[in-house]
Amino acid sequence: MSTKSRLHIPHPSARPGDKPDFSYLNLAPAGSADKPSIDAKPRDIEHLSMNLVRVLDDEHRAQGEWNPNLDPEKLQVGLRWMLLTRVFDERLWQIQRQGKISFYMESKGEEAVSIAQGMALRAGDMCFPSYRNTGLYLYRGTKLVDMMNQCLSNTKDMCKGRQLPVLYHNKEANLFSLSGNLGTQYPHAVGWAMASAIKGEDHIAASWLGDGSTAEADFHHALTFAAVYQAPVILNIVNNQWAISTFQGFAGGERRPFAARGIGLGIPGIRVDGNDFLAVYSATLWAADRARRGGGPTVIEHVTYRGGAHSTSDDPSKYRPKDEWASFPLGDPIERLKKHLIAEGHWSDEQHIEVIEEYRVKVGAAWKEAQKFGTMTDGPFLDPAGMFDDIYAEIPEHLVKQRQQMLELES
Amino acid sequence: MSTKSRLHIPHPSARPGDKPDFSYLNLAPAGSADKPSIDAKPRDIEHLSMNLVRVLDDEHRAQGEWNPNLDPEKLQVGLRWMLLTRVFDERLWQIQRQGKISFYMESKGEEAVSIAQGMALRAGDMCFPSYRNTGLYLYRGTKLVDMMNQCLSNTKDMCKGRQLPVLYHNKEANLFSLSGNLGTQYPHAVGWAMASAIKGEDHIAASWLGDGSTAEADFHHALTFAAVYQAPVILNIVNNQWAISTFQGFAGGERRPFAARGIGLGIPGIRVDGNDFLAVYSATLWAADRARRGGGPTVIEHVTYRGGAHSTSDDPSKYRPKDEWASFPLGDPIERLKKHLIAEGHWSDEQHIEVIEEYRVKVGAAWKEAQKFGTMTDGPFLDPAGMFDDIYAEIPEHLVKQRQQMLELES
Amino acid sequence: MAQMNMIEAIRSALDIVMEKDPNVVIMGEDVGYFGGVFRCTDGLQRKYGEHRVIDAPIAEGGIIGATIGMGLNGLRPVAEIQFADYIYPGFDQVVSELARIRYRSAGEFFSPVTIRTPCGGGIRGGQTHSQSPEAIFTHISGIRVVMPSNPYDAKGLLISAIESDDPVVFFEPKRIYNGPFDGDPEKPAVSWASHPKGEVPRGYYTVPLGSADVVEEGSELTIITYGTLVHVAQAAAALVGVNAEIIDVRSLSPLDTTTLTESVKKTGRCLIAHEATRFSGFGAELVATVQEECFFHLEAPIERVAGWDTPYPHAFEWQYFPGQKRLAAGIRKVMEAQ
Amino acid sequence: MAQMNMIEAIRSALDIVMEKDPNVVIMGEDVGYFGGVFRCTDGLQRKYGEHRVIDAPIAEGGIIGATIGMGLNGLRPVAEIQFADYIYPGFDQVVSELARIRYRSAGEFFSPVTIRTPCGGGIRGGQTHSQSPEAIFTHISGIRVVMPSNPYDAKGLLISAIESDDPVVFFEPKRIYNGPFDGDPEKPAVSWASHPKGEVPRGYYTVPLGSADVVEEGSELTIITYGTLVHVAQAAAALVGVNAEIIDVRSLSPLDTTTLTESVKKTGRCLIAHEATRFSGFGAELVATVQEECFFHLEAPIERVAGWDTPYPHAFEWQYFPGQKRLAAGIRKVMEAQ
Ligand SMILES: Cc1ncc(C[n+]2csc(CCOP(=O)(O)OP(=O)(O)O)c2C)c(N)n1
Ligand SMILES: Cc1ncc(C[n+]2csc(CCOP(=O)(O)OP(=O)(O)O)c2C)c(N)n1
Ligand SMILES: [Mg+2]
Ligand SMILES: [Mg+2]
Repeated sequence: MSTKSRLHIPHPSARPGDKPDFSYLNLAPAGSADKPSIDAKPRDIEHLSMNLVRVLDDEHRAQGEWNPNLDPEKLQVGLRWMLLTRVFDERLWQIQRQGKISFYMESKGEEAVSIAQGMALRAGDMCFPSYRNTGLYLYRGTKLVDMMNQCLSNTKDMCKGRQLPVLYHNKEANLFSLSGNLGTQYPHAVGWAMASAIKGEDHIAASWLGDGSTAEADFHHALTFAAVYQAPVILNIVNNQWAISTFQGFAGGERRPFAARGIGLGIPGIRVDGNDFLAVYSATLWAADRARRGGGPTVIEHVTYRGGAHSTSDDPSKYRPKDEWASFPLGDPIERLKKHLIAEGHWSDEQHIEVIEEYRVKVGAAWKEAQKFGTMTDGPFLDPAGMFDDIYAEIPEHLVKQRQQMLELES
Repeated sequence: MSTKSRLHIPHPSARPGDKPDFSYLNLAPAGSADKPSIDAKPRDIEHLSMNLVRVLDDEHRAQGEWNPNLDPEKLQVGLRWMLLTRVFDERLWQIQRQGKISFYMESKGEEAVSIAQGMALRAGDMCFPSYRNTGLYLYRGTKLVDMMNQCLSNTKDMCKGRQLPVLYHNKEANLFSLSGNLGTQYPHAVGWAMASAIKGEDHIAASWLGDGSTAEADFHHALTFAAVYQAPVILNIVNNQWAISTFQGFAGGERRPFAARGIGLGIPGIRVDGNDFLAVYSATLWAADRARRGGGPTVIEHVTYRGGAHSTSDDPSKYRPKDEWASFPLGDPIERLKKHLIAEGHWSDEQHIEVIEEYRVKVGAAWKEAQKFGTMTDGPFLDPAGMFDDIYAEIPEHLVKQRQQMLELES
Repeated sequence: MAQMNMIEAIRSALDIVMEKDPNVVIMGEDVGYFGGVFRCTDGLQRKYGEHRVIDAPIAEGGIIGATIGMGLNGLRPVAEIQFADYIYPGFDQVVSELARIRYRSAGEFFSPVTIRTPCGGGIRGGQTHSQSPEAIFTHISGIRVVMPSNPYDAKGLLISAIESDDPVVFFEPKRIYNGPFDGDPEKPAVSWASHPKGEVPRGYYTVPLGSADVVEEGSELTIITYGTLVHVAQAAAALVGVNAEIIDVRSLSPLDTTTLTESVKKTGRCLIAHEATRFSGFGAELVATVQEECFFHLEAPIERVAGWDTPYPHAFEWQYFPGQKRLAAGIRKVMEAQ
Repeated sequence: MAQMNMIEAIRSALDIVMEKDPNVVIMGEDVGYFGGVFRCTDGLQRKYGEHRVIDAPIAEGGIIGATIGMGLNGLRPVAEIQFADYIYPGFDQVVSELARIRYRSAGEFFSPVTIRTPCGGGIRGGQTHSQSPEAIFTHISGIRVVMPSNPYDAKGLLISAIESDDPVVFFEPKRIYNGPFDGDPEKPAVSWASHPKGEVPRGYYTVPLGSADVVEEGSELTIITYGTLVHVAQAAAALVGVNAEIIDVRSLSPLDTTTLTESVKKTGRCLIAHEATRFSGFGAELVATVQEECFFHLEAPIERVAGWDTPYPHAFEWQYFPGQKRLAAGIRKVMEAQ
């Protein structure tokens, strides 16, 4: 075999020990992207997939056409939910480290995606999230204690002990059940949206997946079906630069932004500063309005950074610089919205610390409450007989028999 | 359920009884497309995926930068191979209608794709064709009688009776084995090309699939892997407007040409007049050179028309106008090259008829020959014992036993 | 009552359910304007519109994924996969999603998709148009697997499948679409008109999921089979001249174990037959179940007759196919063993 | 000789084969720079370069499809699928292509891909990180299916798999990556260092594909099993105090029928155990094969002990897992039956 390989291998800009380098991100200044009307032809707005929708500038002021001009109260609400998400994540991470839950995944650094989008969508819109949309579950009203019960697989677990921690669902709140399989929810969102269109309703669907997951077949199926039937759906790609240990270049992100993935099918793409609450909100509202008025699907790429480890099973110091997040040019979505509100005179550092404190207490109280319903080590425990339910609408004979056998063995 | 559905359903421009209408094809005049250098950046040549590379104009003259300036002799060779393909197809179709083979698929109207590309590639380049690349198998030297033996599943069948007619292969000629499953060969081509790059060789790979098949997962996988590793591969999409009964709009072709499918991944796309031998040749050479010099993959969309039925099992008069092909603005690739050669003074109607006659005789003789090795109804017959071979490198015990049982039952 | 072949029976089932429930939609390759390559949906788009009988992109994974989403939004989708050989690109959506949604969401979400797909040999389709992959699906808890053997059952089971809140993979043996086939390739094809189960009520009726059918009562031997082989088994039993009890499994999963084991307990001998390849085929589960329950009643080893462990070769359909001769040999072997 | 756990043994196999044959390449998610989420490829990219140990996009179908193409071009690829639960998106490429290329091209083309994938429970991974889908693959003719139960076999079998011109799906029971597990969740984990099969030659050796291993000789009962359950079976037999012959199938397909049936003919009783769900699990084929060959030697019905026909629930790993108690109950049942 010849030794001169010509295979291109993507390389992250920095590995452990290197200086973080985000020069590969093509960042536009805040306010520079134009905002087309929602009935613009995909062909005429292709540049939005290459550009970057940003509202908050370096002085923390809102700029340009995409400024959603939200009331300060609404922004405070957003900030609070992001903070709650962060506090919740921190606590649950800690709880996992103490061995009280088996596993956890946090969304640190990506809170704006869940909260700003949650606020821009309507309650009747159906969400098909990924495991990094914790904020969405919170914002749409899933109780802290219910989320914790799920992570504990305890007697009040919404999943009846069947799912890994964080794989929540909330039917009432139109939040689909999370899957461990990457990307599988994307075509569901499209099918749901198609059904909405078939029924003549104006609900839309939205789904989320990571940069890495765009390589999966379901991504392609979802985009194709969405384009063919002009399904009213928002297809979010949360580009947090990493997929476990692999840099987004391994998902094909080196040459074109992920937002451009649909343009070959005629699906408009918006590349948005995913850590800019205002920009995310605004882009989502645009895509939602477009979809609702029959304009079909939009791909939104959120440029963000996975602030933490992939999961509690991961150790990112093995494959990326420890301080990479600190150097991320789009910063931290919470800090940015906080500074914006402070700059506008609608928030203060004191308030901020207070709210965090308030949430710590709240989360702590919820944790106390949750433990009452059982933990991995202490009862009450879920009845294992339940593991045979819900496989079919009604339990069939062979499972009745197996349940019987299991109970006999356990007793 | 509300009755007002907002689901978009693609519609072909004409159904049986309607007047054919190809106004949806965005046709550029011959010679209008610019020809970039092979090291052009994908971003700078995106327009090639929207435009249309055409060389032959309405007066049958070669125009513009993409004119490959081929010797008349070479063009005659191309014309002859296209004619042979057509004559072969016609005869085999007839043979199927007579009940002598079980099934057939012709490539009528798409011969330029196989022959011009076959000629533009090098012998060491590996091809992963679709079932509509009959010309490629012929051009690369598969004997007529061998192709017929395959269609007959007879004692000389290269597939030993295992495959449906037309699912040929030719290892020596670097033609991969055809699959009944759509699109599965696409990632193979990419993997083959990656191996070539790994080994530092300059062979490239090429693959073909139809407009309809672009919706399959393998299409996405192939494009993604090709983009990530910059594999030296040409990914051809043969857009013949139909996928059995469904119009290419059902594969997402309504809003953007298929050539644009890779641009979101940074893969350049060339939309080419698939019935223009010169244009196809030229685009292929460009992409092959680019790949060979380390420039990575290219998507080529061939705009053509499926002149015949999908297969012998199909009746297109049920779903499209009978005379649609006759109205196809890009005509018939054979007629067009013929007229070009005649216009240039290198061919004549007489010669043309003569060659057809010669090929009819040749094909007829091959058919006579082939039948000697057995037909569906007349021996010699393949030994059914062979059905247990080649499942594994060596036949395992259980298959020896099953073979034994089968032979006992058959005797 | 009307005379229907299996295609007509399936079409009639679809028609009736669509008429009855506006939430039923059909999606698949070539199912709409064209009416399906096997004509099972012929006329339905004209009757119910393009928004209920939907031509799909060629992406089996997409079809299954999208119909799951529709089902989550209150529709009751019927997906057609053109050939069972092409269901594999959608396999992940079936196993990881369709089969699991109800379970993982503790009953909150479910999607009642029915996947129809023609299986088995019979059109000289070679290795990629002849497969019978049902065994694979029976290993997946959370989906129902059904395969009818005649027009009457096809219609009744399909209506049940679509109306069921469980996902169903519904295999249609294409060899018997137009008429029963007794396994002798030399004989001319017969039509369903001559078969009692070709008499099909025009209106609504159901055949329950999860119940096997005793096609012929007998005392000497139980033949457990399904799909095309039901007819072959009948012919082979007649050929050998054995008084066989022939059971059509119909619902492969969940399985009606009782009907099977009661019969074997009575006859003491058992042959299991299917067209799919033998190794780890569904016959293996049937053998395992029967021997577990009926061991002390068995007078001979349970015999399996199945497709060989090879792909389905174009030239050797008849050598591959477990026809009368092979079944007859199997029957003799079971009858002679002692 | 060295002490190795199963991860180290697998890594050693890869290292040795890569050293020996420059055509061996590895491709998978996180396998390169990072060395794999289970560390099986740790250090190999540093040693053999980025062009031989290749990080892949997250597309299992793409990984299998691309490695097939590499194999067609003379390389000998080892694909890693991060969890067996995620092999389904690549299922079509395995069934329709990898398994069939040699057959359909009458031996002209083949692609010797080995697919490694961790399976089974053991990391509290819930229903999507715990599956054992081996049965499904055993139904596909043209691929070999292997599952080792210890470091020695893992290395020897993996070398054989990679060197084989047949495609192999190589399942690695993740529960025993770090040490044998006897099925009692209450006991502390042991390490391979205490197990004779944790002694692994540093260099090249092979364990042949297609041969089962008699782990323990015995006379009263044959236990046929593989993977993690080999160890559970040993413990359960000891618990019951039965003189069991324990067979580790190792190569599930093609299957070493002789070793299995000879043992059952000798003992007259048989228990079959696996972690995968029971219905249409590989145990069904084992039962069917054994009863076909050994019927007249059997003194009791063959008993299957397996995972329940449910997904693998996060909270109930231990109720789902066929542990010592369940196997012991199965053994008693087989021993008491008459
Ligand atoms: C089908 C499938 N393949 C592989 C995995 C294992 N896995 C879990 S998360 C992950 C990385 C996903 O990266 P990305 O899509 O970028 O999402 P992120 O974690 O960055 O939010 C992988 C490979 C999986 N869960 N499902
Ligand atoms: C995976 C798969 N799904 C479905 C089919 C059935 N089928 C065979 S050809 C065909 C249409 C293909 O259309 P296109 O890709 O445009 O190619 P063309 O026939 O027009 O050349 C279909 C649906 C198949 N062979 N494989
Ligand atoms: Mg990511
Ligand atoms: Mg086509």
